[in-house]
Amino acid sequence: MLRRTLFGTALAATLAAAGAAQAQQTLKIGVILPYSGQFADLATQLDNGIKLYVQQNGDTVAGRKIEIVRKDVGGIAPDVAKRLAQELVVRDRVDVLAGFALTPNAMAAGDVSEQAKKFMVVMNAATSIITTKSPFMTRTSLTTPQLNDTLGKWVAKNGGKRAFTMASDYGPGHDGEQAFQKAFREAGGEIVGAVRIPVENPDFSAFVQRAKDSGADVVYVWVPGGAQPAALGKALAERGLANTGVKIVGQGELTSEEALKSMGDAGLGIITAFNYDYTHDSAKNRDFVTAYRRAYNRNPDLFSVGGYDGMHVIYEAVKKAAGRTDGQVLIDAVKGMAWESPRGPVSIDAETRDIINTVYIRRVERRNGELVNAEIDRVERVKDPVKAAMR
Amino acid sequence: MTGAVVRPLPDPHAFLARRARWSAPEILFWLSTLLPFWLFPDYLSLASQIAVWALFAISVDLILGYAGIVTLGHAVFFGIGAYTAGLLGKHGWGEPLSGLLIAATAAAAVGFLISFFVVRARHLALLMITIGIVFMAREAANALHWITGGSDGLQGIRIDPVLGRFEFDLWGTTAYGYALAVLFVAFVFCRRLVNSPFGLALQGIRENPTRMLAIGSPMRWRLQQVFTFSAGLAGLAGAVLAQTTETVSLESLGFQRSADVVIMLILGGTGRLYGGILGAVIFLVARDQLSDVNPRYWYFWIGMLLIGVVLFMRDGLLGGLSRLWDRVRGRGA
Amino acid sequence: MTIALSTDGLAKSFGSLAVTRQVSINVPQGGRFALIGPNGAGKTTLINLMTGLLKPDGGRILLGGEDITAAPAAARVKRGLVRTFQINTLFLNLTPLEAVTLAVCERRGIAGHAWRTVGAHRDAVDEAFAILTSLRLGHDCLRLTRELAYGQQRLLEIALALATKPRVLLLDEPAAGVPRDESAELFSAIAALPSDVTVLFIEHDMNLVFRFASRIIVLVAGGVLTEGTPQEIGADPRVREVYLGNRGHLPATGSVGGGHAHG
Amino acid sequence: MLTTLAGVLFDGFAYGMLLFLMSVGLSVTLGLMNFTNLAHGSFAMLGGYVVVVLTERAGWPFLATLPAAFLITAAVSVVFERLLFSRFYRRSELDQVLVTIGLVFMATAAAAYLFGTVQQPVQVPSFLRGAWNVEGVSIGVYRTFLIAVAVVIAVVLVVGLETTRLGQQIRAAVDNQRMARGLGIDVDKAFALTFAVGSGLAGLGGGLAVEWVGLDPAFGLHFLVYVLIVVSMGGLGSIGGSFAAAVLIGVGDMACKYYVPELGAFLIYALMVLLLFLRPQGLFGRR
Repeated sequence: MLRRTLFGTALAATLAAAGAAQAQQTLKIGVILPYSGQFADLATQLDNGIKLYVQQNGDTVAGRKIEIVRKDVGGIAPDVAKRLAQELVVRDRVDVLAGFALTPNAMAAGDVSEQAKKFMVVMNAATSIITTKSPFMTRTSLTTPQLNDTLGKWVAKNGGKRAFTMASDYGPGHDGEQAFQKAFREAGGEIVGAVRIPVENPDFSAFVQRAKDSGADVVYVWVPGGAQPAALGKALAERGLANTGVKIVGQGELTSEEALKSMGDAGLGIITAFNYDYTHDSAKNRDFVTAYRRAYNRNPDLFSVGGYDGMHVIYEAVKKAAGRTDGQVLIDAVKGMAWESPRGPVSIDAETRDIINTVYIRRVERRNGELVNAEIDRVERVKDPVKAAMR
Repeated sequence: MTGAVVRPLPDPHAFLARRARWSAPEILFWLSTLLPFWLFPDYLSLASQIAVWALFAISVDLILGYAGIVTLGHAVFFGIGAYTAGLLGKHGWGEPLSGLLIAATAAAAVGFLISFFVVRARHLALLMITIGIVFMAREAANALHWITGGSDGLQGIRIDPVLGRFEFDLWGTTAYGYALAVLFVAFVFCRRLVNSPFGLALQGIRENPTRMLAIGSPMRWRLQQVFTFSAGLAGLAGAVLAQTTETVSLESLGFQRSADVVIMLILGGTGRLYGGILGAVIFLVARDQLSDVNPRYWYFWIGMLLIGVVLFMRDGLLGGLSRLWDRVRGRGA
Repeated sequence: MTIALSTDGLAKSFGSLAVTRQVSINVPQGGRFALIGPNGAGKTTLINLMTGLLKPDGGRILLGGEDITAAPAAARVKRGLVRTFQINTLFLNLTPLEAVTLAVCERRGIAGHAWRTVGAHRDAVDEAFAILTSLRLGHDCLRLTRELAYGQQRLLEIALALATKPRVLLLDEPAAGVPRDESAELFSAIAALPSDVTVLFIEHDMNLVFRFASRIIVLVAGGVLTEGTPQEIGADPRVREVYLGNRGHLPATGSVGGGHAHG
Repeated sequence: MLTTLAGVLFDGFAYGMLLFLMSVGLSVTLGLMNFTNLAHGSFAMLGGYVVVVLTERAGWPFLATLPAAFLITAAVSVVFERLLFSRFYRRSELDQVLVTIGLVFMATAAAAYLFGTVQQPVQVPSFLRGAWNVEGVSIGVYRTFLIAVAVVIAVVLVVGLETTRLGQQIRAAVDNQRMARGLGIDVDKAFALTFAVGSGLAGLGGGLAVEWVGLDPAFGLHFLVYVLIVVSMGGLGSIGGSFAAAVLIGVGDMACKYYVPELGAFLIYALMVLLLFLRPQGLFGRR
């Protein structure tokens, strides 16, 4: 461990020297995202957020011209992610590592950030512990427990007594399920049943039937975005679960724009916790959505905001550091930073370097003929509960 | 056969010795693998992963190219090797070389068990059994997430410096040296194997199983032996990747990895050991370059390359090259 | 005289079609037996049954008095029951030297050795080369099998069989498709085998059959019609009728005439 | 308890029918023509995009887009068959696998380029939505519709192959190419037609699947594995076999999820490996 640290210091010194030679020239940002493969759409939206920010705020900050180097990691592939991060550092000599849609990739690249003392901005990956991998890392998206812990408390407080949970059987699903169950129990609720769903699951009828048979008054769902929310919605509609007065609750991806389109009226009444929706009512967000639509002909989502805010953090940190780019300076500049995001007021926790933001509780309603997530409640300044409990 | 000229009989020993001898291009090739240290010091991480994939491709070549067993499930053994090495590193056994051996042994042991299922089947059933096994392995690894870390990947792997001296660094210098050394040693073993009577028997099975029965060969046993050895090699490759990157994910035993390695092997050419190495170089360099040009649609060009090679070069790029070489030499003579 | 190979009531059907009916034959050690019969008589099926490529529905197969009915194909080869194929069954992308060396190695039980090179097993290579030379394949044994002339490939079939040191050799039309002058040569090579090797061969060329066989078994519609010396068979009117039809006459032993009964 | 079982059986059967529609074409081309076409799932994806584009952008009614999905996919597949695949009929299985996998890569990238990586929603007419409640068992309308389509297709295929002149020609061409040519049958045409019908069915299946399982560029690869499981378990070239295997997988999958969800997809793969180990030719295979 000692050797590792010594080595890291020597390395960082070399790189800093190399960086200094380049100072006043470009600010290189290496972005690692799954541009191809099954997570490609997520990467597209996130990258759009990055591009829009640069477009709106100019490509020069603190006298340095921004240059973005994009690398495709192709999916969940920490070995590739780590290699790309290494290459970005040693070959492309980037000043900042950014992007990171998926937890394993972010964790692997975290090693590089720590070793090379590089500022790293996680713009999506949502597992709590990621930010503990490197002291030079911050996050501008959210953590899964942040949303689900809040949701569990809220549901218990608002009349839910007996909950059935169903979650995708992999890391993020487990995180969400556990956070919800813990919070729900602590707030006085009872978990009457739980089921874990295979990750690649095209049909939900059997699980919805189980939930229905369990006699719960709340059904909590955690599924990844993509094809699954729509498929789930259809199963819910066919089983007529909503008609029986059971509340369906979950994390925001469940009722994303695309999911609502293909769910149709089956989605009505679903309650979700999330940190952003394009319908959020604020001047900042209206401008953001308008600009985003003009540029990319679709609505932004949480990934877009993660990328957009991630760039904001980089710009502001570099400004504050007056163009210096070594990891310690930039991470210090970020600690405690607060700003107005399209999602509302957000800040970076000075201790954990993780995001603090508002969690909105939304219900699917029909407005002007369209299904939208209408905000019905909000919890402000939510920190990641896992790291809060660690201390 | 007029009998007027008495042709001298050829010397079989000289012929076989020539076959087994290291040729000048081979020696040159292996010397050239050292060039990246000086020519492309910025690309050593990539080079180390190419060496890992090359080793993996060679393991597949032994069973596909030499013994004729088509598999789309070999990542199972790659993954077992990777997880074994990773788990050792995570739980305090950071010494890399012994970790490699343990990982390869574990993969070979599982390979031996699975060989009973594989050597009986042929055609579509064989393909589907190998695919089925790789999906089962992935499901199992996800279900055992308290051991494997599930979809978050195995975290907290710490590997000691190689031989107590060479630490794995950011530039990938140690990683490449290490991966290259393992590749070379494994290659020497494989090279001896394919030039041995056992290697001849494997080619016999590929060429004509009926004839192998007629000369009394215990074919299934031979196939099981080579499958086990190949599984061990794949495990070795997985272990090197886990050690040099200090990370393992579920995808290391996924279907995609199984398919990619076969594609590399086909691109390079089967049944020649070097085909796997060439294929790994082409695939990964092409991927690196294409995805830099366009991170989103590079798979299109990989697909096109694959179709082109299968369509026009039936024995891969190496086969095409060697035919070209023969023609040039034939004209010269 | 010891019996090298015998079958007892051997039977095999494919669906409703009985291709082998109660075949009982005895071949003494050192015998040179011919198996003849019209196309579709079940000659190749009989060889497939005896060598274990097919499983019989009934009956027994004995090799040197031991029951091998249930033994796997490779085990029968190990005990000295070896065959050649009517249709070339060779390793097209290996050289004859490699192919025969492989067969020698399998027999010697060293084909599982994976560390020393083939060339390092000098004895095996020498033995393989000697077999190839004895069948006049020595000059071409370093070319790929696929490049050999057809007649040479037929010889290689025999070379591969010899490399296993057979006690009983079953030859399925060894000269099929070989020009007449070469086929006699080929049979001379067979005739030159050690006298303790038992040979059972299928052949359509009656010249060759009558020249090289000590006894002839006639198979018709899956069953044994008759068995006897060449003279007896040549004089048997039933054989004449079912096998040769009324097209020709059976040649006297070793004389000209006859020819391919079927094209 | 019984109503639960009935519900699981119905949903499993419907899911099986979806798999049957997507895989029967591959069973036909693989079994009759001996061509291992891994791009079959990509043809299903094409059918899906036809349905989405025609309903969402051109405003066609959903039911009218289904024949279009069949025809357009069939037409596109014939182009590939004539230009590319026909060169591989005599090549090894591995070559076939690789060339079609190459095509899958290209199709995936092309779909991402043309339609974006986003999930494509499709709106089915209201009379196909919702569910009936029969004795406490929820019977999805769309699922019933799927079952009906699949059963009709199965009957048409069996009758078509057994009784029509074209069906006889195809079977003759497959059994003995040379003899079929001698009888004046255009073998190339018969193969092209078979391939078109097989792929067209995949397109139809893909079009019908969007409503249930969604559509994105990864669709082709995602369903390929399920399709291959159905085909290999059913036995090559056996329409009845594909039907039976699809029902088995559909019901088995659904029942596993309901009763033993912790085992996930593991059981399906284990079932397949075991079956193919014991019966490599599949349930109803001839070889």
